[in-house]
Amino acid sequence: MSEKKFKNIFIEGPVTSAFVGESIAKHSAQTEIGAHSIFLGQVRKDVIENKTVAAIEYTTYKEMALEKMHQIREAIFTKYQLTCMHIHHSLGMVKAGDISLFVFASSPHRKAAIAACEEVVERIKTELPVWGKEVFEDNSYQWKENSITSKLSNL
Amino acid sequence: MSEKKFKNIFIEGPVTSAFVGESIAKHSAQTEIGAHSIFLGQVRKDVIENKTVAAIEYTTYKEMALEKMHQIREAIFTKYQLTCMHIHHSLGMVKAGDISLFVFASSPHRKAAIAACEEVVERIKTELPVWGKEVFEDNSYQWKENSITSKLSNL
Amino acid sequence: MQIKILVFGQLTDIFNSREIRLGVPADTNNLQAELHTLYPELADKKYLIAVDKQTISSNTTLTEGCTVALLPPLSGG
Amino acid sequence: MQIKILVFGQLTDIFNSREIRLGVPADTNNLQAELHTLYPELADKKYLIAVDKQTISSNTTLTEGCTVALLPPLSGG
Repeated sequence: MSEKKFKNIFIEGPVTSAFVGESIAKHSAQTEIGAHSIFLGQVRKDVIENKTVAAIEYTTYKEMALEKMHQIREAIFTKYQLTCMHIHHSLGMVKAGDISLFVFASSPHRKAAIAACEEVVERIKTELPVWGKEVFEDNSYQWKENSITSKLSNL
Repeated sequence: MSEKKFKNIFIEGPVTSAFVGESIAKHSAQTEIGAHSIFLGQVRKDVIENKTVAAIEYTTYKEMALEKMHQIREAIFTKYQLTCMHIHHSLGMVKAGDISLFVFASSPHRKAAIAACEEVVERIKTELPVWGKEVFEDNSYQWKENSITSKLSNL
Repeated sequence: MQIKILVFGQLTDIFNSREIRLGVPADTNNLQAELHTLYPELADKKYLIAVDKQTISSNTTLTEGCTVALLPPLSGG
Repeated sequence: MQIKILVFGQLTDIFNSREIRLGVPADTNNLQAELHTLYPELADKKYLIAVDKQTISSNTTLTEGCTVALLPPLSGG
């Protein structure tokens, strides 16, 4: 029952494109970086049984999610030669067309940045205790399920 | 000797972080998109035999590069389910810490966006007739060579 | 002598709450039996159990002060 | 009756130019021989030849109006 504080990855509402631009700009002083790999998850306006998704409302088990994210981060930094990695996930309402996930991996070389970014995205989708409620335009809703959910397990 | 005009990918000078942010913002109306994968190439301040890279000056064989890029784009759209893809490469001087390559692939699903972005970056590095001259702080220079260059061939 | 049970995602629709408290069951098997009696709909749902933020894969002893979480299929990102 | 020869990257240091013109050689083997005589340093360089924007992997006939390009190792991105 450690009370260790892990780095927060959650923000209220969408990730803005301006925030992404500013995050990129901050890296120009880190001149050992040769490659940035960025993943952005955008809320799709899916149509499900004639109802259109207006937004996804995200909730999390924050204490567990931040501890899990910390473990994922440590594993990725051990595996890949990264200069830095930044992760931001939305909580609350994110409208269709807006961004709910921002993963940003930077490395001297492209292969490490690309592979690390991809692996983190996969692990976030399959291991992070976050839930999305798809809210339709008529205010009804359904709970989203990512395709693979069995990987949530003890490390 | 076709006079067909291919889409231009070249810009003079660096890709700015604001430009990347604006490019992302433009996609919020495309609500079938669920995933963006972005690669940014940043000029490293490498130290080579005690000399520090201040900038890379890029030149190209433009007619051939745009035709090649068009072929790569067609192949990628055939192979992956993409909503759109945007590519920007710098020409002229790009200072260390600034961005010289911006690849942006968007798809309903993450796997297509990520794989397409990675493949395009690899093909740009190995097939596009572009040359970088590493200019050191003392104004001397050396010509950069990407590790794999043998893939430049007829399609 | 209670344990805290955190409820997430679609399971909150069954519990009408994000948190309940119960007298400490001996282990997670006992807890599940009790929950399925209290909330029959839960028995049809797919979910994992985490004890103190660690998901479990077999029956686990519970003690006072434990935090149990019920985790339905994930959908982050 | 000339062909245009475009020169790129580090090869521009040898040619001191990005473009030269020569009388039409019969084929790319003849062209290479002529270039290596005119620019001996070129013989030590690694480069590909493109004829009308297509890189070639074997000897290729040249005709008037052809554009030949000499492509040293790439370094874009």
